[in-house]
Amino acid sequence: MSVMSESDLIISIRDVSKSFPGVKALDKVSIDVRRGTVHGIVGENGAGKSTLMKILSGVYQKDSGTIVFDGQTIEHTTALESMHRGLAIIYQELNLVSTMSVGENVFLGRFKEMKGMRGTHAKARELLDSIGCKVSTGKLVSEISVSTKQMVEIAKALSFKSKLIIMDEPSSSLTAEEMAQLVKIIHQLRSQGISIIYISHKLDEIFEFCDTVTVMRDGHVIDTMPTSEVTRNDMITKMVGRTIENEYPPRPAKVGGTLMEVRGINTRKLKDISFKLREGEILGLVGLVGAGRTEIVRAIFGADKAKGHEVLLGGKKALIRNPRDAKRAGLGLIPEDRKLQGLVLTFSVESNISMASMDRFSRFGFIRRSLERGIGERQVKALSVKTPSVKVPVVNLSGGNQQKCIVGRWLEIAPKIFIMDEPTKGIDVGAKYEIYLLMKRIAEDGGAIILISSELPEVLNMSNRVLTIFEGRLTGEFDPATTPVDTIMASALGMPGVSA
Amino acid sequence: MDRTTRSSALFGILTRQKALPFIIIMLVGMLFTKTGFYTPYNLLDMLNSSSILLILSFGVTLTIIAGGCDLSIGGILVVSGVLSIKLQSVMPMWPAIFCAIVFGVVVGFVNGFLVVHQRTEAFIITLGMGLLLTGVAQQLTDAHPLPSSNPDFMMIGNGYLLGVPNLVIITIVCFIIFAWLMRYTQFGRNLYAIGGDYEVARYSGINVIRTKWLAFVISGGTAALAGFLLSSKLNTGSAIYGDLTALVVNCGVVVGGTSFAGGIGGIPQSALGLLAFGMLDNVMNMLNITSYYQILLKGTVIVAIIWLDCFAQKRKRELV
Amino acid sequence: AKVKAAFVVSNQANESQAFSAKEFLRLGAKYGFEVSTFDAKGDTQVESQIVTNCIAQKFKVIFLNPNDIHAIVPAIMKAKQAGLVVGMFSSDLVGADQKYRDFASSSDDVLGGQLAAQQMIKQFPNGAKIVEIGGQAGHNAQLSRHDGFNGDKGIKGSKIQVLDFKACQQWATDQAQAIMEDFIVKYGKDIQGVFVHWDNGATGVIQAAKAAGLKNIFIIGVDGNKAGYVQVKSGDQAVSIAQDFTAMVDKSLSLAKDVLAGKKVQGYNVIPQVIYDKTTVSKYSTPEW
Amino acid sequence: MSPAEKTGALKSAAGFLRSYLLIVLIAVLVVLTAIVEPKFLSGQNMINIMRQFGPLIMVALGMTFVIIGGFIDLSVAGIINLVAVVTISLIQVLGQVPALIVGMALGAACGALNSVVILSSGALTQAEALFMTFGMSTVYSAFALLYSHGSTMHFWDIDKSKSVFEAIGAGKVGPVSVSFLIFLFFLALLWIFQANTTEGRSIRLTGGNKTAAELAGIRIRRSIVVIYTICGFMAGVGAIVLFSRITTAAPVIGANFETNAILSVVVGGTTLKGGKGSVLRTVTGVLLIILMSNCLNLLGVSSYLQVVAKGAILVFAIWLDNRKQA
Ligand SMILES: Nc1ncnc2c1ncn2[C@@H]1O[C@H](COP(=O)(O)OP(=O)(O)OP(=O)(O)O)[C@@H](O)[C@H]1O
Ligand SMILES: Nc1ncnc2c1ncn2[C@@H]1O[C@H](COP(=O)(O)OP(=O)(O)OP(=O)(O)O)[C@@H](O)[C@H]1O
Ligand SMILES: [Mg+2]
Ligand SMILES: [Mg+2]
Repeated sequence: MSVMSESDLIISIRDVSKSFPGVKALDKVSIDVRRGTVHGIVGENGAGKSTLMKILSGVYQKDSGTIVFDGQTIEHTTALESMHRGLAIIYQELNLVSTMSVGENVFLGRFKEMKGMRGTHAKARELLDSIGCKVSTGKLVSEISVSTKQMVEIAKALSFKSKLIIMDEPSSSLTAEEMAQLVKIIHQLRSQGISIIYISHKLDEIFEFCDTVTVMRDGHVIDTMPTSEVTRNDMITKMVGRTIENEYPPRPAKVGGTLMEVRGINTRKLKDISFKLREGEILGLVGLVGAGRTEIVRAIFGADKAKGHEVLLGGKKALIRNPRDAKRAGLGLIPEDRKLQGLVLTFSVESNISMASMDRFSRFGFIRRSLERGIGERQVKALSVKTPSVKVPVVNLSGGNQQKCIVGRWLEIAPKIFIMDEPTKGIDVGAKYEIYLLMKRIAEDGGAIILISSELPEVLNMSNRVLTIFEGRLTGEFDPATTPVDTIMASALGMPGVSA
Repeated sequence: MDRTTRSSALFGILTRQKALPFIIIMLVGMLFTKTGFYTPYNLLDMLNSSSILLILSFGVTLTIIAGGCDLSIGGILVVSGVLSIKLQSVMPMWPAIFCAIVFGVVVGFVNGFLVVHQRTEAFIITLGMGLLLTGVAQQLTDAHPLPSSNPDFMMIGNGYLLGVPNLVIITIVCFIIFAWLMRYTQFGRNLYAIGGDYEVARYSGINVIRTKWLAFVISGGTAALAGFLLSSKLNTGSAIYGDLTALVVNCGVVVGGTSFAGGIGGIPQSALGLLAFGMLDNVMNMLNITSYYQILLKGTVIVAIIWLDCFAQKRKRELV
Repeated sequence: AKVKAAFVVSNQANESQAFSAKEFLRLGAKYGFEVSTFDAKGDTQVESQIVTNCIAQKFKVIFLNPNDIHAIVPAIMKAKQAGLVVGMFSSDLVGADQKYRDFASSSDDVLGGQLAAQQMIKQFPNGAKIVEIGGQAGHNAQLSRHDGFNGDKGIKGSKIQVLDFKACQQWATDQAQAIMEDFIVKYGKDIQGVFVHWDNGATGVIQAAKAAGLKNIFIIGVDGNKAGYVQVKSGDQAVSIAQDFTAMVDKSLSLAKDVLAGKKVQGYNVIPQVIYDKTTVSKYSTPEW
Repeated sequence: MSPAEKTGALKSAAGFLRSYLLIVLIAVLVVLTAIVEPKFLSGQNMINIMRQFGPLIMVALGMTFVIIGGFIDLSVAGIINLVAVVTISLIQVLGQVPALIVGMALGAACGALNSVVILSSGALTQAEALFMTFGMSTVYSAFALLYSHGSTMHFWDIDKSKSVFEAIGAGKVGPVSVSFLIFLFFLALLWIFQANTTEGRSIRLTGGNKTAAELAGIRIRRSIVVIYTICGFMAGVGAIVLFSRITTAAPVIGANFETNAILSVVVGGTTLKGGKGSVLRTVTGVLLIILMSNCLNLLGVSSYLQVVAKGAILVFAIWLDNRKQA
């Protein structure tokens, strides 16, 4: 690295730190990216990758450190400034205005530059064609699929004549065909001398087209090296930093008879979903973002209107029209979006925990505070939620502790069937492990869990059985302990030739 | 844009736009009555009568599309009306009118500061602002109507150009300017983006604060313009002309199909919404419907249109 | 065939106007009119819309009781241009504007205020301290009554002293009551008389005085409606300056008939107001409104 | 003091001012008025304030629940119009107690109808409810006008006993007016309901986050029906207190009550975003609004300037309160 001259570098990050309340997201991170290269960044969830990128693009401000982009030191930047400087970013969370058309989203904020509506659509068409995306530019973003959205995002980033493009997990929801297109684009860009920072959890991609790779863990840079000089195993060790066995507890052992049977869920998106859930089992659902996993569990839980399907509990038909019915029938749901669907953020830890079990601490419709306090404190203790008191607003807690509050809410009423949609999203490794232990305990106590997670290792290691879903259809059923990962992934990607 | 999306956009307007079918029903229904509805005089008169509310709605639409709303327009309307007359005692007419409009712009600026910069709830803060301004107008006029003695001033709001009332022409000009602004300019499209998703707009490098702020300024200026025109039309300024105006206009905008959540809608929609109200008034008078039933009918129409709109959205959400 | 006539009221939720509308419908036929009534619902903008709408509907005659006698002028000019007969009802245009109307049939609100003042002076020849509570701030009747009461032919020059004056936001009884309550706190037993612009407002004033245990306050109201009539009869209210809307309607219709027949009519026609007080009230029958 | 300490002290002073802004404002107003016009503190005036509290506080208490639940109700003006004319006319027909009961039930029924209209359309946002209830208000007002033919009804029109209503309007128990006691009764009832019942909690949760509440098995639809019904019911009570106080009922009697009620709730510190707030806060909000006109009347401020002052203080209070929450 010492041989590189300054002008060789498109960006040079030195000792950048960033803290969020309760989390040190980045701790003295230093990375250099050379011009005209593809620089991969890998690291487990929460390592700080997205945070770093958002600092580069001006969404967050760094606490300390220096950033030199294209020879210029950047102190305090905004999204607009960094774009004009030639730094474009594809955010991990989709970043489109759903009420506007595809074309306008590509050139959001640059209507004038595009010389009006016609120019906007024409140029967007050109751009989308160049990356092989056929969606009509007049369509509203709210009407297109997640993977198409991803392609539109890519088009948007390309539309800036950028010197550096950051791609934060662009492939997480692309089909194989679209992925191939993306690889082609990346090669093209590199040959034009444009640099790319490429973040992904898919190590194959890193090895396929990244020149250099940086491994991050817990807010630190562990190592930066040319891809040609590392092996896959090396990289994984660096990423995780310890032996794999420690990360997940052993799966629950005893699986009993059928606890719940779901027959024929059909919605606009889902096609004829039927499966069984057994006592003491953790059942994983695997699929891409937007495959329909969440929709399946929401339909079961009565949160979405779905018609014609049946849910059998212990062999008997259960009538579940709304979440309340589901709760009474012995189901519990940890929704995928903690802030929007799970918590009432301004309310106290205690009332967030107690909100599903109001009948347990009330009599004749009157709340009995001492009982409620008891419930709150019991769950806080049982789950070791880190909070000064049960009275503080839940918004003040860290993500993991917030998640635990939702878990506690349902543990209090001890549902037989626990549906967990992304239960460890944004949760640190330690807390994750605790949640895994909890899951195991619930299963071993005769309950059952449906687990949805975008982290493949998590589903594979925790589940007794996984179902793969592709575009609203069940495409396979596997025992993760015995099936190779590739087979499961192929099924989840809807590849023909693989079926249960 | 290809043809299919264009025709589907048209279809979308027809299904989303609940005021349009309602207008068509009225137009068709009136064919079968023996009234003077279908006379050029009446049709122009109907437009003329709706003109002030239409102009007000254009400004308000901007704030609603940007994800806010403006309930202070009633107050701005009356104060600017009073000012445009009162100031004529110390300066010529056009400067007086100019000052009145500047006043509206200033109020809009303050609204924008409070709503956008200070992040207060637009609904409640502009409601309070409207109340305050009504008091200002009362104070300015000692609660007396203030007639203007300048015939030129009156002719602005009551004159004709080539047989078309000035107000109708001004409304059409405003319509074209605002529709153009919202559809064909950077500013307009940015407003849609801001109302659609504030954060995304921010990340995309749009100067969200300045843009949304400007929407309030324009709304204030438009309200002041409407206020001066109203005063000219009535040849009088008074504090009591704007009492229900703000709610009626905001309601008309929503009835037209502009979403109060922001990001969806447009000037043509708002125009249709308020035209529907204007036409309903006209039709009810033509049919000699008695006062109390008129009130009943109008309330029912408001509820029905918004109900249908919400219901259609619900059906769309729940489509299985 | 009957002549099409329109009666436009400023607000039909107001009972005097609702009553007038009824009278127009009842008496119209007698004079050969087919009367339709229109309601501006208290909105000045709507009021001028209705006038132009009446032009479109080809009415021959239009009777108008406007919210705002200035703001209606441009619309009246159009009606005049279109050849309609324009009669002002319960109000009149002022100054040069009067050329745009054919006639006005009205009890004079300025005169109403003056009559009230005279009653007050008659009661307190040696002077008294009183308060005045106005109707809806900015409403034409409120302004005229206030001006009449305080003007040259009113208490000006007399020994009556107005301690305080406050107008309401609407013609709302509870607002008059709240203002009176506050006046009582402020001036207490000093208040010897009250001029309140409308009898329904007087109802609130009476409640306030009763609740404070104040007796013998000399309360004058305007309208002579059922409330005023009953209150005067029961002695709660001293005087009501009564308007005769039936006579007013009758006069309007006959004037309109004359104008259509090409006769020359007097422009301003005052319908005399009568005074209800303890001694006179029993001479009159209970008003219908 | 060091500059840091100074700014710290300033900050905490500002913080204090913000958290207790309303109380501070009320105190300033009271002290100012008491100095200029000592009669402000007289027993007579205290009774006045109690009485003037009457109708508005009832409506505002009901409105508090709708706003805590994350919605809004513009229809209270219409409900007041309708309940007032119907109830007063029923005294003659049914006698006073049945009329009272029918009146309150009618208010509750109108409120429930609002919630049915809202829920059946699937409108779950405040904005949609805003305009729907605006329309409903017009509908109720129209029914009030049609029912009464636009005429005013007076107590003396009624041959039957109306002692109950007279007591509500002007009665006193010791020095305390009956309407104030009614207010205290409903305040206690609604406060217990809000703070101590599961339904009260459900309403707050619904206002805090509808989606989360529903997924946790809370009956948000029922909560929505409950808040609108309470609001309608309290508007009905407000109507009864109002017409009893002035001894007459006109079909336009409720004008502007919706704006004043919403302003008092929000000025009291209940946020329009929902989930937060309390009926106790609303009491301070109403107190401010009532005191404002009482004090300004006593200070001899013209009615026009009063509107300006009222508007300015409201805007200021809302802005400061908003900053506090930000
Ligand atoms: N706005 C925020 N407020 C508080 N904490 C945050 C915020 N954004 C991120 N964090 C925390 O910072 C840490 C780093 O998050 P970041 O999103 O950068 O991880 P990542 O490496 O991109 O993970 P992933 O692979 O899941 O995308 C996490 O612990 C996360 O919870
Ligand atoms: N085709 C689509 N169009 C618009 N939004 C979509 C689409 N697919 C998914 N979404 C959004 O993504 C969310 C999750 O989608 P869904 O439940 O279908 O898939 P999932 O497999 O659970 O995906 P995830 O991994 O994101 O949980 C939905 O709530 C929806 O808002
Ligand atoms: Mg990330
Ligand atoms: Mg999901």
